[in-house]
Amino acid sequence: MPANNGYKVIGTRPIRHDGVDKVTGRAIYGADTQLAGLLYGQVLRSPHAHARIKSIDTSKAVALPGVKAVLTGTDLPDAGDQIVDLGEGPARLKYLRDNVLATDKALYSGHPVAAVAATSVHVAEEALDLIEVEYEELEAVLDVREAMQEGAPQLHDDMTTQEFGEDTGRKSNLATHFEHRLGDADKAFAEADVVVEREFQTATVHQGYIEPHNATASWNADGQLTVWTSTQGSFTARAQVGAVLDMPISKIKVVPQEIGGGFGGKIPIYLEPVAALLSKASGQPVKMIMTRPAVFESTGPTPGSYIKIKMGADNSGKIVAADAYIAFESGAYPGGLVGAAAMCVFSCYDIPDGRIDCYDVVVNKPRSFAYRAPGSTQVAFATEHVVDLLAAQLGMEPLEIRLKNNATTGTRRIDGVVYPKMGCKEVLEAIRDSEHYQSSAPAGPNGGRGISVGYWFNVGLKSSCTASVNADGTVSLVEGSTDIGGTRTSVAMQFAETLGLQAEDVKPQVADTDSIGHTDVTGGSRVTYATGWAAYKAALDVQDQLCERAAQLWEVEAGQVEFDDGVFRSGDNELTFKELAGRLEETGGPVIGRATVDPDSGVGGSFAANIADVEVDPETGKVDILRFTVIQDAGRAIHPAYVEGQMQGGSVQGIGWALNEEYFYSGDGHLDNSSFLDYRIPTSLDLPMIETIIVEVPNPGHPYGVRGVGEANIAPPPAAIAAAIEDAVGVRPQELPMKPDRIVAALQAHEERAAQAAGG
Amino acid sequence: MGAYAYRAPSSVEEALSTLAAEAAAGNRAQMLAGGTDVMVQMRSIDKGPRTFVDVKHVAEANALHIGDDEVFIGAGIASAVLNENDELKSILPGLIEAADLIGSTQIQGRATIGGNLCNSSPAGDTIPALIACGAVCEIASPGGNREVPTEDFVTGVGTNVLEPTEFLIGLKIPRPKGRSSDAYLRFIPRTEMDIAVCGAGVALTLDDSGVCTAAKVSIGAVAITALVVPDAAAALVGTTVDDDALAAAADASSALAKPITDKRGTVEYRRKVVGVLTKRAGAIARDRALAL
Amino acid sequence: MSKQHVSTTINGDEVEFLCEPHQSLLDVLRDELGLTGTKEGCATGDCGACSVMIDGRLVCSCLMLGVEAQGVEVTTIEGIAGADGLHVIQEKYLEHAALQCGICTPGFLVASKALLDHNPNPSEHEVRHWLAGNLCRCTGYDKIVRAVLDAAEEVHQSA
Amino acid sequence: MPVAWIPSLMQKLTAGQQQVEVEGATVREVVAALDARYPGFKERVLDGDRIKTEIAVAVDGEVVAAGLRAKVGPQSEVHFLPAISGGAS
Repeated sequence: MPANNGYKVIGTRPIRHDGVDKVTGRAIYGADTQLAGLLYGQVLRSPHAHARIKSIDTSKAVALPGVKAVLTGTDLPDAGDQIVDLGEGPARLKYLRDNVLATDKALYSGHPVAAVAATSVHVAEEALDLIEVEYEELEAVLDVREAMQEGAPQLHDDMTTQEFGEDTGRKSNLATHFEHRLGDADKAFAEADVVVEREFQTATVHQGYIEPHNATASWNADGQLTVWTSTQGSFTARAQVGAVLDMPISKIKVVPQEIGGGFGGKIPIYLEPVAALLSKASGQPVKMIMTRPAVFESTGPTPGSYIKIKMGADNSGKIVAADAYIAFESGAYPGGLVGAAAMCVFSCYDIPDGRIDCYDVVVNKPRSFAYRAPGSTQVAFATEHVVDLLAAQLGMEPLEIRLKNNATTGTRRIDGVVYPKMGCKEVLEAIRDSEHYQSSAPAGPNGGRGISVGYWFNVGLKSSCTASVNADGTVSLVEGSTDIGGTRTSVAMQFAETLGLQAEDVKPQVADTDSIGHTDVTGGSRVTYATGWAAYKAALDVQDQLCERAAQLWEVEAGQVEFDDGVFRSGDNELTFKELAGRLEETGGPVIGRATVDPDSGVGGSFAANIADVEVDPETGKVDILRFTVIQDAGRAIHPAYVEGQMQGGSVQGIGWALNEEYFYSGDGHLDNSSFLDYRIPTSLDLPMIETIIVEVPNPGHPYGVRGVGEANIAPPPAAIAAAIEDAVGVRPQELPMKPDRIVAALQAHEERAAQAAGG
Repeated sequence: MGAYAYRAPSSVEEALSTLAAEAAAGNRAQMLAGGTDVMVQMRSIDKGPRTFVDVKHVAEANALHIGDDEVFIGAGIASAVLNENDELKSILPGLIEAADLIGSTQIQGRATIGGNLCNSSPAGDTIPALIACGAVCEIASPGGNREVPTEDFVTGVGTNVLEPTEFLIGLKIPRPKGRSSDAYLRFIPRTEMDIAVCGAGVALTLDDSGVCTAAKVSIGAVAITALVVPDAAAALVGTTVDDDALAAAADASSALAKPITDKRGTVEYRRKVVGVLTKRAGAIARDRALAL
Repeated sequence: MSKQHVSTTINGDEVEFLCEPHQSLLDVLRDELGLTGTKEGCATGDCGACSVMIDGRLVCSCLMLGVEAQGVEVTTIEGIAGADGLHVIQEKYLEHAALQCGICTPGFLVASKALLDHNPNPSEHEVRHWLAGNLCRCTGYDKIVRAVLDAAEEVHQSA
Repeated sequence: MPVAWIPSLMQKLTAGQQQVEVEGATVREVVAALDARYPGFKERVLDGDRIKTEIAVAVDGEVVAAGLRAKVGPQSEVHFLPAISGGAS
């Protein structure tokens, strides 16, 4: 028996099923979609961060030869203002629609205001230049704290602050305010022996997937719409397109093409309804692909933030109180990410008394969206710093204070939630036991080491699978989860394990919205967990049906057939899965297994931790990552190579966020670095190997113990690197990114303070 | 509205007559070397139609000579070709490392020193290196070839001395003699791919006792064009290029720099770091010369 | 606008096409020739997804005009595998799980092959330096670098 | 008896009470019981016959998809949380 806890397929590393297509260039991504008579669409975007649209004259564009259709925001159907529930959080329909094509106001530089379909991309671009838009420029506000000020330019004339179901009636950019309270924080702070408080800021950052957004739409004469797109969720895309176009979902088919990265940014729709209406207007299919600058200027970055953290501990090192003030930029329209931040801010610690005060604020930037453990990275950067300061004041090691206070089974978070079985302690112990932690910290005057821990709660939601048994004993597995990082294989492996098959015997396929039951987005680290669970249930369904078929062959009752390890048995009768699959024709024909899941218990959160070694060049402020380890609780690693891949990829996104990535706006609100040249994601040369340690604290809520691993890994890196920088050169930035000029400025200020102290 | 066109002349005469004909027809002509800047600009800030005149098929611009007194690098020679030339790397290490800094492996396969110079960006990496090693531009002109020192070539952000009917054939660099060497360093936030936040090129000559007898220092990305820093050179000449001399050179570079604050760095930061780079490049050039 | 006629060799086959003078080689490959394995991530030479080889040299096809392909040999991702199966570098990417979403993978494979053609025995640093122009947002590069080093090892041993 | 946790911003309805023991076998019954004791509660969290889209209900720490129909056990905790947009890999 292999060592994989008795599993034969789970824990192995088969070649992914879609691998050959992807290494030969044959896999079809959204932009590769080809249709006869295809037109090319382009979007005109606002050059202003905040402006009233007074008029749009498209007549010259319409007259240009080769132009087949021109649209503006008023061409979108107006279904009134209502709240639409799209399965991934609610949205106001007006906001959803206005983000697709602005009507009355442009709220960020890059906001779409018109669109064109033409016979070539070049003609479409030329047509954009002929559209005349008259703007009344308005003062823009780009910073979360400025936007909260009394008298700040107001983005939405009718926006009032919502406080947990109550409309306060206060007109403001402050869309939502809420609080969590546990116990008596004031009393606990008063009794604490040590109290530390610090302020933090983090920049707006982008998911930075390499594939630009795209959509191809064909509106048929019978009113049926087909949309081919790179999306994290075909059903969610269908629901959003239906809402914006005010049409029933039955009229829409979304075909999810291969997707070149998402990280949360390809849940919302942008081009899909525009391509659809251009197709309707022109009578031809229309393909639209965003330029890279458009991706940065107008698709979902994740919020910049202002955070204040106060924590208190007693002399034994027990953290007794915590207080967080978290203000997130939601971009042009309200968002929901600060709620997630609240669930993560103190999530690694067992703290009896505390409060969390949260603000969701609109600013003149693109509407922010989820980015891998959304909200968690910002707050981990802040909380982990304050925890390290408590440790320093108490004379404790950073790991020691964490192990003394780690959240565990039964811990009640400040937002009230009580943890089921969780792996925080195990992840921290894995730091302690690692070769990296036990090795000596980097030598030299400018080398340093830091550790940190972070959390993501993961989500469940709905998934569907169907499985057709083939006569040769293989199974065609159809699922609705778009595969961004190898989930076809991690889902197929769970199916194979259940039926005693090999991973290669299962042929997984991602289907369109007409061909599989509703499946929610590839997000929330949910696919291997929930769609894997659906595959497990579909396999059990196949197993039950095959037991009946074997019973028919052997002329016994179905209850007398047992299935174990890929073999059906009853008395002396025995048939392998493959043998029985070959005899389905004799017993009633095809067998199709099916399952849907909607897990609302046992989702199982995941903790991740880092050990980071850095070297700082104090003259230039450059930080080099010398060695980096990521540790994460996977519950059960289905395909360890892809679990490691998530951990490494998330870590490196965290490293980019830590050191260089930011939205850099000019004073008038124009994004100045909307390219991969100046929005600096890490290159291979910026990094060492990313060492991984998979911790497995099985999730009791899943048949195979799976915890999603897609997200928690992005939370700890900025904090670990900040701690390592402090260890190296004695300054610890409180603002992300910790870019070279900021490090040099901090070092100079530090020296000046030291000189003053010496002089005084 | 005009149209796009592409021409690939095979000689200087043909290229000059192509440029003249386009000018006479009222068309805009643009020389194309590696195209790595031209293509990007055509998609963003400079979309209008023009005739591309590809310098890569012009025989004279495709030459690479390493003579006893002079090195000639044709304007069409890709950086990757230079970097694969061990002799060139040994005699002009600073210039070749500057060329090697232009973009990725992919960019290196197309980008040229000549193109980097003609693009005339304040942050062009080869420009301070070319200035430091005394390179001269050989320009094809309707009236015959003319020569312009690289420090006089760039006139502003994206502008230079070339007339619409002229083009750069290549660069002539005096072959370093004796204990002479050079170095170029730039600072970027990442390790690859970025545009220089600031850069410094240093070329110097040492005598037998290790005393600097000649030096030239040029800095980039800290003003609208690359700057020559005479005070930095003066700080090195007559010394053994020791720490004090290097510190003085660094101060001279920082003092002359007139940077701006933008997405790549602040004024204060650039002023400081251009000094740091001057000091470090000077030490590398000194060590290289001492090793000769 | 008059289209220009170009004769070139793509993955060993002689190919002729018509293109606009300002059309990039990337657009020609994808839109005129149906070779959609070469991807566009930025169109400014910053991501490497469109990497191809021109006469054996690695370039970004987004930064080259289609007309410049006259008379050269172009190698795209579609030309890396042979009739007898995958190239060793493709096999190693699969074995090492060196791809996640896969959008950058064609560019990385072309760049990796160009590296091994140029330097069959690269160090980790040389691999990282060579591939710095290929951006990957999913993997953190670790498994890609390991796949390339392993492929080099295998090429080395069989040579 | 199940315990309902009242969000701090709604505690003016409950005179500062954070935890309230209420009868109920479903979220619907819990909300009805709370509204009976604290008039106006229902209006804050319900939109007609559904939980408001900006609010999520968690039973024993897990946000429930079944909304008002979700089962509540005798030892359960019911939390009212701000709804959040999901994360993604």
